[in-house]
Amino acid sequence: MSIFEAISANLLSPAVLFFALGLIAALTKSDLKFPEPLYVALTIYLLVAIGFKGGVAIAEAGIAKVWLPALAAMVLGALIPLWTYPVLRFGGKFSAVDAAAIAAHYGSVSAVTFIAATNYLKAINQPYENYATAFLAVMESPAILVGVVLGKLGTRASAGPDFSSMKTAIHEALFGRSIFLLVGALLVGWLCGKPGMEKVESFFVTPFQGVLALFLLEMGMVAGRRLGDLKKVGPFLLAFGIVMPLIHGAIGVWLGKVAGLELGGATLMGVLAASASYIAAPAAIRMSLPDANPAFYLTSSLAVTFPFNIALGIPIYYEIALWFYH
Amino acid sequence: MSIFEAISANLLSPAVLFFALGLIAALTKSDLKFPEPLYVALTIYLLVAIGFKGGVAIAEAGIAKVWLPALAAMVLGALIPLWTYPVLRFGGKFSAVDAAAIAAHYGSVSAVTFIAATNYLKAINQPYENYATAFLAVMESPAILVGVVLGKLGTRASAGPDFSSMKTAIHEALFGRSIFLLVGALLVGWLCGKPGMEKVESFFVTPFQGVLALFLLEMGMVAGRRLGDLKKVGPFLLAFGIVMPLIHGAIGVWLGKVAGLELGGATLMGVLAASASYIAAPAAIRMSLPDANPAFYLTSSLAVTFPFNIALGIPIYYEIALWFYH
Amino acid sequence: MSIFEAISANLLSPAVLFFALGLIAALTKSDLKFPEPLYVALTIYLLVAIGFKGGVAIAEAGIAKVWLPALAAMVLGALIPLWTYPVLRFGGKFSAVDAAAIAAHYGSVSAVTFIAATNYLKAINQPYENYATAFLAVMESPAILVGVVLGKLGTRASAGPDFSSMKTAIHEALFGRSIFLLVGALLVGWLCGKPGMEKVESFFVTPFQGVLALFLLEMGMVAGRRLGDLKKVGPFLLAFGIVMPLIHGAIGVWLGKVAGLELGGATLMGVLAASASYIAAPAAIRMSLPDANPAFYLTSSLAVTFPFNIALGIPIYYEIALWFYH
Amino acid sequence: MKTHPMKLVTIVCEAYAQDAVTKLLHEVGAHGWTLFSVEGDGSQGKRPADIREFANIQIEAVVQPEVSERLLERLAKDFFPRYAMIAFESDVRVLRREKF
Amino acid sequence: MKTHPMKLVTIVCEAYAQDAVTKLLHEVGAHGWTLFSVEGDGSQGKRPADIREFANIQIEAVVQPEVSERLLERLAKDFFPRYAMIAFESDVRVLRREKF
Amino acid sequence: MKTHPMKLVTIVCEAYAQDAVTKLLHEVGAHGWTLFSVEGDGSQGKRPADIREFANIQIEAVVQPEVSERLLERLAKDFFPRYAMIAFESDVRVLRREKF
Ligand SMILES: Nc1ncnc2c1ncn2[C@@H]1O[C@H](COP(=O)(O)O)[C@@H](O)[C@H]1O
Ligand SMILES: Nc1ncnc2c1ncn2[C@@H]1O[C@H](COP(=O)(O)O)[C@@H](O)[C@H]1O
Ligand SMILES: Nc1ncnc2c1ncn2[C@@H]1O[C@H](COP(=O)(O)O)[C@@H](O)[C@H]1O
Ligand code: NA
Ligand code: NA
Ligand code: NA
Repeated sequence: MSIFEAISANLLSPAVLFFALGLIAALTKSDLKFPEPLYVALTIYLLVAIGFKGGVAIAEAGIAKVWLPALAAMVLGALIPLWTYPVLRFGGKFSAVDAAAIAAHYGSVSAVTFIAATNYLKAINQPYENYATAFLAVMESPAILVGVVLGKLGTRASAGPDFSSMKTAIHEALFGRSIFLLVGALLVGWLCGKPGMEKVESFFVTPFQGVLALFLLEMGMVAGRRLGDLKKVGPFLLAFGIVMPLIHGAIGVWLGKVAGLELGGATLMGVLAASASYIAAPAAIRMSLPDANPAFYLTSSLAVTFPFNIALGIPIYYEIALWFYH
Repeated sequence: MSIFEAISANLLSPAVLFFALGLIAALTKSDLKFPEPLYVALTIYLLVAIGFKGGVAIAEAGIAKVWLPALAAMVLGALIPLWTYPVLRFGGKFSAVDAAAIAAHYGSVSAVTFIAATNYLKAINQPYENYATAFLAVMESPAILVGVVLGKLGTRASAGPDFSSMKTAIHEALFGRSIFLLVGALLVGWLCGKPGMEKVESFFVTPFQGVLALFLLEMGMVAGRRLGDLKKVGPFLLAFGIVMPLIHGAIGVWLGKVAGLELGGATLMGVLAASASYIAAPAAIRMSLPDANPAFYLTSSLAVTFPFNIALGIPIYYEIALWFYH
Repeated sequence: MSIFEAISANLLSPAVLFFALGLIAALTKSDLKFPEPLYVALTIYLLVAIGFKGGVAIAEAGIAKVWLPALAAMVLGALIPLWTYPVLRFGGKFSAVDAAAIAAHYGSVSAVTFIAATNYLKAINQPYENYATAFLAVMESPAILVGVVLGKLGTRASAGPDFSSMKTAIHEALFGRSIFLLVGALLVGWLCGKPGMEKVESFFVTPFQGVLALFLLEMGMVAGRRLGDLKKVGPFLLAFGIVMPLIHGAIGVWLGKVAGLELGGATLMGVLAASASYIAAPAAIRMSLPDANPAFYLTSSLAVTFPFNIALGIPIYYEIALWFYH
Repeated sequence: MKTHPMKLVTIVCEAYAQDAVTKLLHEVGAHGWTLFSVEGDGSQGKRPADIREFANIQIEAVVQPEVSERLLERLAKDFFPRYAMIAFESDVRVLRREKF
Repeated sequence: MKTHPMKLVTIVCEAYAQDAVTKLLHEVGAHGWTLFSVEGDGSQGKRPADIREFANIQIEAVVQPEVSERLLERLAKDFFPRYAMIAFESDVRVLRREKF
Repeated sequence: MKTHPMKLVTIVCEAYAQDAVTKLLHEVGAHGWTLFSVEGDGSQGKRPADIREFANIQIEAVVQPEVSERLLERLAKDFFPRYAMIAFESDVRVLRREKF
């Protein structure tokens, strides 16, 4: 399957088409709006479902298989900010705190992008390690912590008032709602394994793809409402939001292979490395680095990188994986 | 099956019984209340599901089969206000703007009534053209636009302030949330066809009837809370809200037959013609004809015509269709 | 199966593990929060689903089988406050109105505890009478009414302003949202029976256990947020909240057997007797006995008895039933 | 343009007091009210509105001075002792006196 | 610390008037607004916010006195006759005059 | 009936500032607060509350005059430079002085 077939296969999936529909809704100023509680409910469902499924998969596969690639994913997440920071600071001329904030977002991950990728693999009948969710779970926090430290170092400690303490950052990075749900559901799934899965499968697994499609309709609107901010972020960040994911995607795939994953798992590792957080990181950063400008990190991760990955990135990372594995 | 059997079969379906339960909740002043976000979520689900399903059906049947009856439906929707307007204006002594507003509602359609009708047909094992959703999609807007024009002509242009412009009306009629969701999901379904359906079927199709039952419980409460306004609308509008649907239902069935539909499809065309909008039209009318009194158009469509169609109308239109086809 | 196996089997079910996860979320002050509309939506779903299922079961089994144990359940619910009141009044030194309020809660029932119990029985493949939901439905109100009367007698009538009338109590006890939904859905299910069930099964039955797991995650947070109030209620109420359920559980099981139920049904009758209301009773009591202190009745039923029953009580009552039946 | 002085009475209380409070507003002669679902913290502890039992509402009513007087009196007598609640009064100006 | 007197204009109206009202706020020179989803009761009956058709919003804007003047005039002329709505003005003090 | 003058401080800010603001309220000596989930528009752009990142809250606290003073000072110093936010003060009258 050529890269073009791969991409068009992705573009014609319900998930991506609903995402596009959401973009159109925002651009045509339709009064269609998902109430925030619905957005939260869908997020909770997706995170719990993917976490639980991953936990069961770990119970099935055994931790022995999982720990090495999981560790690799974690380290990669922690390292990414270390090179993105200077790129932003000196290449993009961003202030220390803004560079650190953006770096944290690109080191962390987007659960929805990951989920969309698993859907894509399912659609093209490409098997993958179900326990890959574990990588998602461990990759979310490290980059946030590294980013906050970079930001604090970059700004005179005195600058920040007591409420934006490192403690806040650590608490958010470990107990923030998305991380907590994901890790928690993963542990629950791990503990109850297959028998537990049989009980809840018809709620957490069967309707999953449909729920994702509905959620991406909303995400399309959310991203679409921010397209206007693109001019605020400037050409550098636009380029950064597309080029960096491609680089990180390749690194992720390569690392996945080195860590002994199959084609599917390596693709997902690439997707994780390439994705930028827009739930966990913004919350943690806003609370612990309030001097960073959200217009930069939110717009780039939400209005540039997220749509790019959903539409084009995922099949591209898969092609990269194919190239690595054949 | 006699008309009485048909009606009682309908009255004993979960959907209608839950609707009745909702009415009782409102009349007994139970503190049961669906939070608005839940109402919105259920609406979104139903519109997306029915739209998507219809789109897939079009992809299956081919546009060649669909375009003629769809066009007929569209024209019928646009024409209905032209005769309901004088009836209301001179028969009911309504002001020009009120007559126009009510006419718009009865020319437009109620998606939930349509959905309840498809459920009814399924329950009595009466096959129908799945692409009938296309008629629902194209019938929603035309009448609204015609109604707004009638209203504007009826009132001195100067009367309305700049915010209630024709532009507002057109935008609402084309991008209002219910129309946008329905048409959008229809296009998405059309584009991905059967393979797409397989992915999301267990969310958008399997639980559909149950969700409808829950939604009708809420609609019963919503309608029940407005029964008190019936005295405001007067006997003429009460009669209008029941007689007009019967006439339009017959016309719709006949037109469906002429347009080459089978028994099931013609029944649905009749239901669409008979139904009155209570989502798309009220929003568009309130914004573009703010001088029209909502107590008239909302009460008649929501508290008279909607319950009548759900409980009695649907089986009656089916009987009319049987009569036309045998 | 020993009591310890029974308990650990329960503790490792997804439902209970998610409940524990919710407790942890509250204790670690995670910013995870279910929006109230989601909580309401889940409650509505669970009550309608369990009610509808029970109604269909009654239609299947025939009222002849159901009325006697249902009557027994009703009487038991009405009697429980009569002995819990003096225990609280003289043993616990509570004011008349507080004693009456708490008594009402322990005479009434917790639908979620009942649902969790049915799940537990399903998990250990213990059959039970599906129409047991009827007992849940009839046990909710009587104790509330008895409790309110006790409270009014205990306090000088003049003390309460007109807004806290007996009328309010009766209306709340009969039309309060949880009772109304449960009884209403039960009647709907009863009326449409098996054919109706086939239509909505894939929404109200298939995903049920998964929804319960998600709901218990929320309930864990809700209970966890109140653990801090435990010091307010004092050691007596703590003990009361655990010992009373055990006594009531045993009585309930015994009564179930006397009333001719099988092992499963008797267990559920025990669970109902042991459970304390935290939806219907608090609403009715707060409105009709505003002088009663919610810190007492809410904390004990929500933060003591509910978690105890979910984690340990259910398997214990089952063991008691085994003991009675063998 | 000509405005008329009125009193805005703001009541924050637990959700279960809603019917009692709106009934009272009607009794003392308020012609309308606006209700907000809110969260809060006060002497009786946090009310995070996670479940209805711990939900708060804020009710605002624009009323004639004498109505405000009666309203506050009744609140102090019947409600303050029983409910988690605060109430306060402030001065506002409206356009259509007859409406209030 | 130095505060500056401003006017707080509060508008309660049906949800469908939102675009028209915010458009008006912009025209008369308000630099921002805050919107609440509310329920209400008034001369045109209860608005329980069960469906959007019966939902209310409250919009608050802190503005310069002359802006408040213009705003109330326009509301009285174009909006009061058409919508279920009330509006009132009160005095507030802000820190950053330039912001409003 | 006897009322006592108090200050009502109203703060509108992005949702992520909630913990910091309530912490501050506690520090400066407020005895309670009420929180609203709101949408808004201002110099930093629309906040449609579609996702938490773009959600607003309004926090109201009835406080003693000197508390209001301290509160506004701290807001101006630590919060205004960092958050999308406004704050203003107005005069209200309460019944139970001791409560605030
Ligand atoms: N000083 C205050 N300022 C604003 N709101 C308050 C204040 N004190 C209490 N409240 C509100 O009133 C509710 C009940 O107050 P309390 O009875 O003190 O717990 C609280 O949950 C808050 O929403
Ligand atoms: N006296 C009042 N005090 C507070 N809010 C009011 C008052 N009168 C009306 N409202 C609000 O304004 C809305 C429209 O008022 P009306 O046009 O009188 O129905 C009502 O639904 C209430 O939310
Ligand atoms: N003039 C105003 N009147 C009322 N609310 C305002 C005003 N200006 C700003 N706000 C609110 O404060 C939030 C932050 O304001 P800003 O920092 O100007 O974007 C906005 O989203 C609005 O909710
Ligand atoms: Na990443
Ligand atoms: Na029609
Ligand atoms: Na009980």
